[in-house]
Amino acid sequence: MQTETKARVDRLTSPAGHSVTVLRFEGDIASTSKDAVLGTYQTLPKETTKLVLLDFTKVDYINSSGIALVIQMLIEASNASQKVYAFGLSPHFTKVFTMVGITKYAGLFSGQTEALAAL
Amino acid sequence: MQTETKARVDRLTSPAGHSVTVLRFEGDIASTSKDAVLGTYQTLPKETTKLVLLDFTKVDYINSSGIALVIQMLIEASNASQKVYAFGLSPHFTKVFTMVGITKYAGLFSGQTEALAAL
Amino acid sequence: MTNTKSTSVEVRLPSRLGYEKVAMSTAAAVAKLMGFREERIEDLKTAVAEACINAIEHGNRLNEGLSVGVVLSSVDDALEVKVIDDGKGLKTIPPKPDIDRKIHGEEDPRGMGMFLIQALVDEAEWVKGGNGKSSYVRLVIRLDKEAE
Amino acid sequence: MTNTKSTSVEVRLPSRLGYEKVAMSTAAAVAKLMGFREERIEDLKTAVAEACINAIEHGNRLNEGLSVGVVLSSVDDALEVKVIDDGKGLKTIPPKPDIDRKIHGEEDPRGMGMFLIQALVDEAEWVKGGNGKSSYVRLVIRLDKEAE
Ligand SMILES: Nc1ncnc2c1ncn2[C@@H]1O[C@H](COP(=O)(O)OP(=O)(O)O)[C@@H](O)[C@H]1O
Ligand SMILES: Nc1ncnc2c1ncn2[C@@H]1O[C@H](COP(=O)(O)OP(=O)(O)O)[C@@H](O)[C@H]1O
Repeated sequence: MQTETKARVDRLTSPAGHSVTVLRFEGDIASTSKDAVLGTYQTLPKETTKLVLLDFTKVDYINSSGIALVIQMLIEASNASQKVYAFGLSPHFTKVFTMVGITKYAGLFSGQTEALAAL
Repeated sequence: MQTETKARVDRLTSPAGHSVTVLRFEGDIASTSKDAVLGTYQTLPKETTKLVLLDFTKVDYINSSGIALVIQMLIEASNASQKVYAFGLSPHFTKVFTMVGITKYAGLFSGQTEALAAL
Repeated sequence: MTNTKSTSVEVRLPSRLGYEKVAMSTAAAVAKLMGFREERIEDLKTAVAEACINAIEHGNRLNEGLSVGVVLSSVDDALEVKVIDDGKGLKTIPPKPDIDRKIHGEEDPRGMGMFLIQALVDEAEWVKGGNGKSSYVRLVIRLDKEAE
Repeated sequence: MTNTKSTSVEVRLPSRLGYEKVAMSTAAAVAKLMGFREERIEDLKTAVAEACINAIEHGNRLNEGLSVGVVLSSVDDALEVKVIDDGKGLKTIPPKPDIDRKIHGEEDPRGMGMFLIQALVDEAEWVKGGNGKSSYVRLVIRLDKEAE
């Protein structure tokens, strides 16, 4: 009965020439999003994925169980020496991510252009 | 405790050269909107106001008591030989206005440009 | 907080105009969880608002000591909404509003709430309370109604 | 439907994850009627969602036969929200989550709900039910709080 979370993977190249893997989420990020968040992340080939960018533009609702899934992804990414960034969070969820400290391990950008320019 | 309704009056000239009085509403159109709807309408000088255009762009909530106020305005306008038009209604409220028959006495346009072009 | 049917949500509102917007939001959230399309959610919101306004104004006569109950139950592919007040209920179903008669001053400009409710939902039924109290209107809106 | 404090709204939800969104919408609508700014309404929504999720998961242990009660009362310039479940309540207030410990696997990646609630509202208090039931968390959010 809960909204399903959708996830899509895009491969882009930053202006600096680096390959960036964008995970675009749509729907809720909640306890039901395990497949969409961790499952999708785990399909990425570890050897060629060094920069991961999370797109939250189409996400309206994130709860603490959803944030825990993002943290689990950050743990796996840290173990694989990948860097994770994010964009598209509302001002409210930017505040929430900052409060729980996620921003220490996943840099936030206002939009995709700003993110790519910095990567 | 209910949201106050704001109303603003603009005088525009249509491409055909007619003077059009635009009543722009903001907030709810409900039983509390009597001053905003009828009060504002009644400040318009009858001699020089022949075409009235209602702007609902910034209105999210209209209930049947609010519609009754619009009908009261249409009665007064009809008695003063004024013509009333409206724009900026969402698809839902366009349907509601059509259901109650208001569209027979107040032509609806999608936007201000379309309305002015036709007046 | 026990013994509530697990697929029903209940709201209790004060009899104060404006609070119908709280019921609209609650109903919209339940309908969204059930997968209703945006357009049908708008229909539901207006129907619930009009039912609550009538319960506040006519049923409870704006007596803030009384509250309005809204029970939202999802049954299969339908959402049933009961809006309950402490009044005696409807005497008669009013006639369909006639815009020409209204414009010509032959009919009250008001009197469109019940018409809108009936026009916007799939079923609407007004039930008088047994003891001259707890009257309610029962609305049903169905998922994926073909004809629209 | 009598004897309810006229400025309070009550909601009753099934103990099913996802229904916290219904409470969020109801709380947001009440806060909007009271004149809260959009930013504070977002804070309230997250706090209410986390409180309901805990009531559903920990208090009522996902037993759909039990429901979660949410009572929203406006008192002067403040909105008080009680989220009530049928559990025994909190044993202890958990420590503040530590992101470094989480990333290094020294702490469960979960355990952020109560921290967020406390961080987002002006007051948060967990009260154990007298008879090992009807435990609740009580949140207060104030209009026009200066420091933000
Ligand atoms: N809950 C109710 N309890 C008692 N009477 C009601 C109720 N709802 C509607 N009515 C009666 O039906 C009439 C028509 O209602 P409605 O179509 O909503 O228009 P309005 O509320 O503008 O009069 C009301 O004037 C009232 O007499
Ligand atoms: N309503 C409640 N009833 C009983 N225990 C609760 C309740 N709310 C929270 N708790 C306890 O507090 C702990 C921390 O809650 P929280 O910070 O929301 O994180 P999480 O729910 O992810 O564990 C829970 O794991 C649970 O043991």
